[in-house]
Amino acid sequence: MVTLGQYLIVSGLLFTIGFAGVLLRRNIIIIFMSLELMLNAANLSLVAFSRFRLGVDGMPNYNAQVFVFFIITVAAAEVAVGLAIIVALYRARQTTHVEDINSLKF
Amino acid sequence: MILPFIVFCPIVAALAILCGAPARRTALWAAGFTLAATLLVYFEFDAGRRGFDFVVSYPISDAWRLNFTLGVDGLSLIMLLLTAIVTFAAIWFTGPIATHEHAFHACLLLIAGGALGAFASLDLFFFYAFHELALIPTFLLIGIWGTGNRHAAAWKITIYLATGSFILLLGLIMLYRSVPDGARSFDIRALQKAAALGMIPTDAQGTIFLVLLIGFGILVSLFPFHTWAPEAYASAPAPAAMLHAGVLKKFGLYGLLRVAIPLLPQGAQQWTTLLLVLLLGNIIYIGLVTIAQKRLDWMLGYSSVMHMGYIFLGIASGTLLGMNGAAVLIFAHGISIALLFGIAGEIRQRTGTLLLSDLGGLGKIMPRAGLAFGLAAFASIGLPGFANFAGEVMVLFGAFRNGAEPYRFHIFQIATVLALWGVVISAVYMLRAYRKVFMGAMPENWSGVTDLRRSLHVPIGLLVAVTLWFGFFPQSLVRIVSPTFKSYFTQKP
Amino acid sequence: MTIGAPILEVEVLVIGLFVLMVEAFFERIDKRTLAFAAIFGLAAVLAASFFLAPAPTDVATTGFWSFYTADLLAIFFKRFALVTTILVLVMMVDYAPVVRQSVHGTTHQSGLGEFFALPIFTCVGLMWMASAIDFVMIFVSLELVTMSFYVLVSFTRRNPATLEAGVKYLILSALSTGFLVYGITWIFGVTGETNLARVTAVLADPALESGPALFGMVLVLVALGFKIAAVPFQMWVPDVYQGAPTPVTAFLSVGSKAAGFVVLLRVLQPFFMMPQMVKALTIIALLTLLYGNLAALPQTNLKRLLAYSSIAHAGYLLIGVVSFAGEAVAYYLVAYLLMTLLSFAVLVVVANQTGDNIEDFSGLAKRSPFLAFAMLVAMASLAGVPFTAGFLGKFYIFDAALRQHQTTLVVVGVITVACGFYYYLKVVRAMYWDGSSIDAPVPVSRLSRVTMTAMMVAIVVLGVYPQPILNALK
Amino acid sequence: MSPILFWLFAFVMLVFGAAVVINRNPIASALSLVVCFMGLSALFISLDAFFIGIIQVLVYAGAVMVLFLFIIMLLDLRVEERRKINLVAFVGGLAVAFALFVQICFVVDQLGAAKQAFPSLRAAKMDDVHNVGLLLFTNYNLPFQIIGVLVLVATIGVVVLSKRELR
Repeated sequence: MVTLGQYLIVSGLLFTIGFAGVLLRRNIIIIFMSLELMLNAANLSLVAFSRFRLGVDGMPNYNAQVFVFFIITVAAAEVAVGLAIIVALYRARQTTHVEDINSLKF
Repeated sequence: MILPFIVFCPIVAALAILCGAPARRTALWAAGFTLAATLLVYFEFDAGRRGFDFVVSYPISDAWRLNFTLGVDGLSLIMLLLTAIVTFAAIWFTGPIATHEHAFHACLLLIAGGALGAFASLDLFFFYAFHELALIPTFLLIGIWGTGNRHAAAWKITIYLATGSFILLLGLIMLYRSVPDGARSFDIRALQKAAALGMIPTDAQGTIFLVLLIGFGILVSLFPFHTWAPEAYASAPAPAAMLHAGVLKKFGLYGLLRVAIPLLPQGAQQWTTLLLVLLLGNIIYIGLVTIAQKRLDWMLGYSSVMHMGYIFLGIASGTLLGMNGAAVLIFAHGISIALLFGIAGEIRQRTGTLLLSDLGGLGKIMPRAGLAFGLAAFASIGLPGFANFAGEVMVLFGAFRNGAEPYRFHIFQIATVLALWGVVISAVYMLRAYRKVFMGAMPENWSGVTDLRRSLHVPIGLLVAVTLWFGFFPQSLVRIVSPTFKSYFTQKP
Repeated sequence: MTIGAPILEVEVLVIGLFVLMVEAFFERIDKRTLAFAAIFGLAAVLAASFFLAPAPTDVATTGFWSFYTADLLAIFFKRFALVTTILVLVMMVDYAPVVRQSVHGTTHQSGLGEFFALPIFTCVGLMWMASAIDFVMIFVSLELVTMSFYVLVSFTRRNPATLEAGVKYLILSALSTGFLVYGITWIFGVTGETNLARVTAVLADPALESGPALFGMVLVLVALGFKIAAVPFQMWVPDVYQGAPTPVTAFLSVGSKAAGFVVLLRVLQPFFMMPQMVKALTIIALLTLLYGNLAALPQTNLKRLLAYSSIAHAGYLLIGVVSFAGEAVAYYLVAYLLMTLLSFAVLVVVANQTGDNIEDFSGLAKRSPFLAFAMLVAMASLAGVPFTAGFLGKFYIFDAALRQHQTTLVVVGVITVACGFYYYLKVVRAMYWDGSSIDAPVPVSRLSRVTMTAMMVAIVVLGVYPQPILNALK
Repeated sequence: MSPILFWLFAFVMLVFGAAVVINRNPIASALSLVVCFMGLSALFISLDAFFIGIIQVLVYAGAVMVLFLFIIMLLDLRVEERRKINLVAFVGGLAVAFALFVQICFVVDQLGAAKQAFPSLRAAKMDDVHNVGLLLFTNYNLPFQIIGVLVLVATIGVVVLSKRELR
């Protein structure tokens, strides 16, 4: 049988992949996708907790699923605003590269 | 209500000046009123009295038991008197200022107000806060109107004093915290009561005293922390140097006498040896450095650092005589150094230099300046007849007497003997400076130099009269301060 | 007459919607009247906050009051958010010409309406955040605030520096959101609860393995570290502060930071019995103090200087947090609000004429004695000169730290205060010592003049008489 | 759900998740992200969270991905030219990420409940749309309203940021 731990490890791995993407990639769009991976990794953990740690009524803990719903909504809104900013940046600077946006220095 | 008037008169005047009141006139009137009010307190004060008089108190924060409390005893009274006199003289000495005249007078008055507030406060919080009030005005005074390497000097004094103040703040909070909860207060009287009941544990006293000693030490230019002083005084405009060297610097000494010594007697004993070594550094090492100075303003700056050593010796002596001497010397030194800086400022204004090798022969064309400078220099050396002499004698006797044994020299006796040499050293540099400036051949191009303007007779006369008066009648000071110090000794269990 | 605390947010929300509607349907009006209307409305809400009906004190198990509390801390920070927003709106009116230059649209005032409306929505978010006692509520209100800051930071999008700031803020905030969510997930996974009170109750059980919950808490702390600009999560701060429109920078440095600290105070409560937590926070506080103050020393741009100074102040605030002194933190935040917003207000006005480098302030004492004096007060307070609120704040913080025997923190704190004197006085030096090639006086609008005077008075009064703030928390 | 299916979907999700990060072509990354989210939604369904699984497909594959692809096309982003990688930063980043993963493994190991196999549900009939919806509109009403304000702010933001400029 599959255990809670296995779900958590898989989700942790996804979170790590996303985090590594943020750290290592220099393309802002891909960084943004990696951030989505991190959020979804958290969602997977939440749903796993909701299924494995049943509520008092013996059914999944739906509080966690509501939280997942909120996270998905926020993530979608974040993507919309984020892409708008990235488009504005591209219009002004013709780049989506992190290394190109360093006119502000220490 | 007279104490709040004394404290806030200069501060309100400073605000008025910033808002557009005529600068010099307002400042002078404010200083005059302050002086008059202080003299009133001085004559009203009942010298036999123990504890504080003229107390007024306004609650600030219940949670902290914080009150804005003003009051005077003998010790704070002579500090107030010193401040009022020197402020009056410094503002009178201020000539026409080329730029931002309003701001200049406002800064001077703020420094004076800060000093008066610190000396009159019975609450540690305001005692500290008022002193800090002077920090930014000092920075501006030196930075805007200073001479020479003013920018570096302004930075140095500000950073040094800020650091010292915050170390001091730590010490004060630690002191506040060391008292058990029920008796905890910022009120000096309450703290004294707690200390008399032995509520401040001995092991805590050592640490707190050290923190306070370093904090106050930086403010008074105790030996290894002194480097800000000469540079700042050399660069500051004369009235600022008069106020700072004459009055504000004494805050640290006042703090030691008011807070550290009476509240932490065991802590003080633990660090006496360290203090003795450091103060000998002030007297001997700085004294020798002073002799080597090539500029008059630097020499005066160093001399003021050096004389702090004597006052520290009086404080460290732990005897009534020594502490009385320290108090008298604080007063006397404030007066004499203010006069010296004032005259030096006038000379710089006329000749454009204070390099000793360039100066000479000014005694012929500036006889009044020469006379005033000579008197101040004699006072500073400690010639009999001046208040400084009385102070130094009392300090030295007091220190010598501490722990005296018939057959061998105790550390205090050794220190006293070494400190005596300081008198010789100060005689050397003061007389040498006088000779170089006022005697000998005068450079030709200075034939147009004029003597001090006649109106300056007032502040100079005031300063000289005060130092002579208390030189001949030192007991009028001792009578006032000694009840305070006596209470320190009777409190000990 | 009294009203319920949740009404306050609704009122502010209505003001925001009103501004938005008017902006959309009335094109001809002067958009600045919208800002005045908003300021007036928020002031009314602020006044209303003093007539609150008492809220239920015990935490409900479900429903509205299990997410929302109206305790003293919450009310206090609601007022805090309102005051901040009002002051930021005043600044935004002064800043309007710059917005016009960089957002070209069909009419000459296009974009201004949104510029005034967004801070109001941010304010709602901040107010909800102050009341949040459930991780879900914390998450959504925090995201509301973050979302509006995304837009505000990149608002003047013609300016490449602003866009860069926007992108940096976007990526790092989104990253911190990721950590926040994952952290909450773990805390939920261990305790099965999101309500803070119930999390505390579950965690108090010694049989529970606390390791995973602690891991979750560390992740939440990382996320909050981004919000309050604590080292090592501060790397976005200087660039974003310098690039963002100045009023937004001010809002970010006060509003966002204060909200972060409220949440921090609330969230830490279940975890404070764990010594690891205190140790970790102590180290973060030390690093923040040192980095903020040392990196501020060589700065030549005032906005950037204030960015580092805001990191430094986060360090002092963290000392308060580590010393369990919520009251001291609240007082310090008020002082921080006044002095930071005052310096930004002066900065906005002066930067309109010259620029935002420190050398642009040269000779300000001649060009505008009023502005120079206001800046002097702000800088003195930031540095910690007595008789200003900034000093009393530091005093409280150091006192709290000494009470908890946090000697290292106090020693480092004192050393860094001396650094602070150096870089704040650099600004004073420019204004008063240095001459300037420009002699033209700086125009100050009457509204700004009144606001700045009020802030100066508040700084001095609170520096001498802190009782009003302390009473508000008792 | 059988372990084989779990591992299959987990594998798909992780491999394509990694592909998002590794691909140098943004379009390929975006498409990998879609597949990754498909695998994720299958995992959701394996956890009996049908509603969330469907929302996941609808919102991410349906809306977010389209937005990403649209923007990538709009900006005409090509395969990025190979840039010089800062080796120290690269290795450092990798190490930090790895450390995070090791930490997560430790924490999972510490969690007693992690060894727990699937608990059986009391009722066989799953009505999770109903349950989630009910919670959303009753208990979670306040956060739900706040999300509404958040979406409003996001809408304003997108309009403000991408309004056409007059040149």
